[in-house]
Amino acid sequence: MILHILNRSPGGSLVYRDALASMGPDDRLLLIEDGVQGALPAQVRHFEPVLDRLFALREDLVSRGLEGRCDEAVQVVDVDGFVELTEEADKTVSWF
Amino acid sequence: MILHILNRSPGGSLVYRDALASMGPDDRLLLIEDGVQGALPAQVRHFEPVLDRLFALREDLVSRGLEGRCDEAVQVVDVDGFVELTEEADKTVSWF
Amino acid sequence: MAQSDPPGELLVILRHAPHGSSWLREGLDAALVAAAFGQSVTLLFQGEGVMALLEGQDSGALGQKGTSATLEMLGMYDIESLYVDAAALARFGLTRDDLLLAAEPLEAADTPAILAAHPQVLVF
Amino acid sequence: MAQSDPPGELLVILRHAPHGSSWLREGLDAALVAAAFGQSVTLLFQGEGVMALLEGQDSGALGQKGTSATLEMLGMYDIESLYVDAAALARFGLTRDDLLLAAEPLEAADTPAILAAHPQVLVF
Amino acid sequence: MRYALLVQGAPYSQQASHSALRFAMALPERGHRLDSVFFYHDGVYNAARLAAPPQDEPHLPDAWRELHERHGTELLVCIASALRRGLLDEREAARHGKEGHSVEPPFELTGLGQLIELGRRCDRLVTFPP
Amino acid sequence: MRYALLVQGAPYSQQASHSALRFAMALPERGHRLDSVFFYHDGVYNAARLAAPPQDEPHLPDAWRELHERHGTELLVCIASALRRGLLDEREAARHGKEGHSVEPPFELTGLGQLIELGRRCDRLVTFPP
Repeated sequence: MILHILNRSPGGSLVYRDALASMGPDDRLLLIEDGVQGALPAQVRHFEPVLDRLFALREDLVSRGLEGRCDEAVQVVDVDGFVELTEEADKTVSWF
Repeated sequence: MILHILNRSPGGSLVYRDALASMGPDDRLLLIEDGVQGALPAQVRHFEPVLDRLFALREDLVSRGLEGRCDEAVQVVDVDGFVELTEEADKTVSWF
Repeated sequence: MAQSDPPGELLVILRHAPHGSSWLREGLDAALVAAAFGQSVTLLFQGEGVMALLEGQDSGALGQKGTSATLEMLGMYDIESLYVDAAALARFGLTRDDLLLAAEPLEAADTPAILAAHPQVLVF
Repeated sequence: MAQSDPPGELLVILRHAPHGSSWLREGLDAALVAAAFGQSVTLLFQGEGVMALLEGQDSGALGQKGTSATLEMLGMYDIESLYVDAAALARFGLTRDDLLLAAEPLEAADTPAILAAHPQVLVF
Repeated sequence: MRYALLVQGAPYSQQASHSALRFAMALPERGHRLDSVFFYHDGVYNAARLAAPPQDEPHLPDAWRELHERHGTELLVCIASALRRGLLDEREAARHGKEGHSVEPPFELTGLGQLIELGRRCDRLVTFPP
Repeated sequence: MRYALLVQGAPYSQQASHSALRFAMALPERGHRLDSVFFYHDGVYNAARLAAPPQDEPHLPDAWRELHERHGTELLVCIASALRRGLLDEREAARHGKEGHSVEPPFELTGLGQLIELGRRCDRLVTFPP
């Protein structure tokens, strides 16, 4: 299982498409930095194929005023949860 | 008349959409750097609304092997032509 | 309201979200300095830049200052002509009630006129 | 051909076009160094990165070196497992005849397996 | 006409500096004067005096210096952008109690107000973003 | 587990350095060891010894230094990326005939081979791009 990390918003960059296309059936996707914009209900549809494996970093949501606006499908993790995701994965791949 | 300058590829970034939405009926668009990818026949449709006012910088096409692959609707200018476009415009706006 | 004001001398288009990069802060700095130099400044929050206007922002995890405090100072600099990209708001599922400042929603069709009206346009 | 080779130790995904930034060169440098250290390396040209493979590139206007000379040296470093994102090629209207190197077109459906097979993946 | 350029890309990372230099070189040939180049955001890294690029690559800080020497173009570096990124001239180094400096003339550390002033004073301000 | 980080964003321009630091700080609490941080592309600017950010902003080069002092984490800076960007330690400054230097220990200029070695040696390599 691979942890994919995405720091770009689907509202500005198309990299999310290639990230999704590169994900295997058990892989997980963590949204960080500007990527957490993708956790908004109006944006989360871009991540439809991996909604059950979609995470977002709490600190980045909080600093942007997005924590309470997150789609409920998104699993919010703090930085310890980020570390834990890297433990559980065989490797990580960062998309930008 | 405004000269808009775009240095991003429509194959990776969505900024071209806002650039187009910001263009008036006489404004011109110059593709430079990675933006010249948009001059390929398969990409140029992204610039449909401004095809008659679409320019691309020759030097950036040449270094990328794109000069001979440009769509014929695109007006290719060298760096002197770039300067000339800035002379003719009231101002320039650079999108990235 | 912004629409009835005479067009300003400088339009600053803010296209980046807070915290992810320094673009938003640097764009705002340019706007504030221009205003301090006596120019009349218009701001347009476009694309991801609309995130700058979201209510409830905070500092970063390492204590990085955000930009919302700066936004609240705009009035003190007489920067009162604020537009927000209506299409981007819709794309992010946001409404005016989500915003910390009253900015006038700008339809795509009205955007070219705003750019044309300002002698100087800077994009950040 | 790449498909029959055993999977390499390192997969380098190249997502940036030549000349616009240094990403492509820096990604290739990482691949070459890994190969020089004895690792078996696979390259995947993805998205705008497929532009790296285009025939007929040149140096920049100020004499900036491109990357096509480096690409031609890949064989000397035993980097022979080359994939190119088939969807990106199609999006740019390119075919294998436009490419300066024989890279195997990779369908989206086959991409996850390539990532899974390599213990290490770097994206540039 | 009087031109000014705003450069916002780091040298050796993005093409912005190269594009700006090429444009700058073409201006005199069309009868224009390049008043100033203003470096902002990562563009301030163009002023790094210790840059040691490989011999077969363009030396960007030197190319800017040459532009200054040949045409009197001012090379203005946003001081706020520069300080946090470790670009200090001798005066700022002294003021911040640092030994050594990383920026030297003809690059000048200056306030953002200069950029606004350029926009006012020059006929054209062309931005080269990263 | 043994971790290594690859940092590729410029400090004060992109969030990458901040994100990497936060992640680094969380590792010991979960029982991991952060072996090394490798700075590549614009990430090398994290090593700028003269950085003078405003007092109310995080001082990133200092934060990295602290990480080194507290946990022995190596701070490895890609030498090829660094030289062209004006980041030279005393040795490289001497070798290139430059007066003054812009990088000092605990940051070490080193080859890209170290990154490959880290990928091999560590259990996890996490990249923080700009």
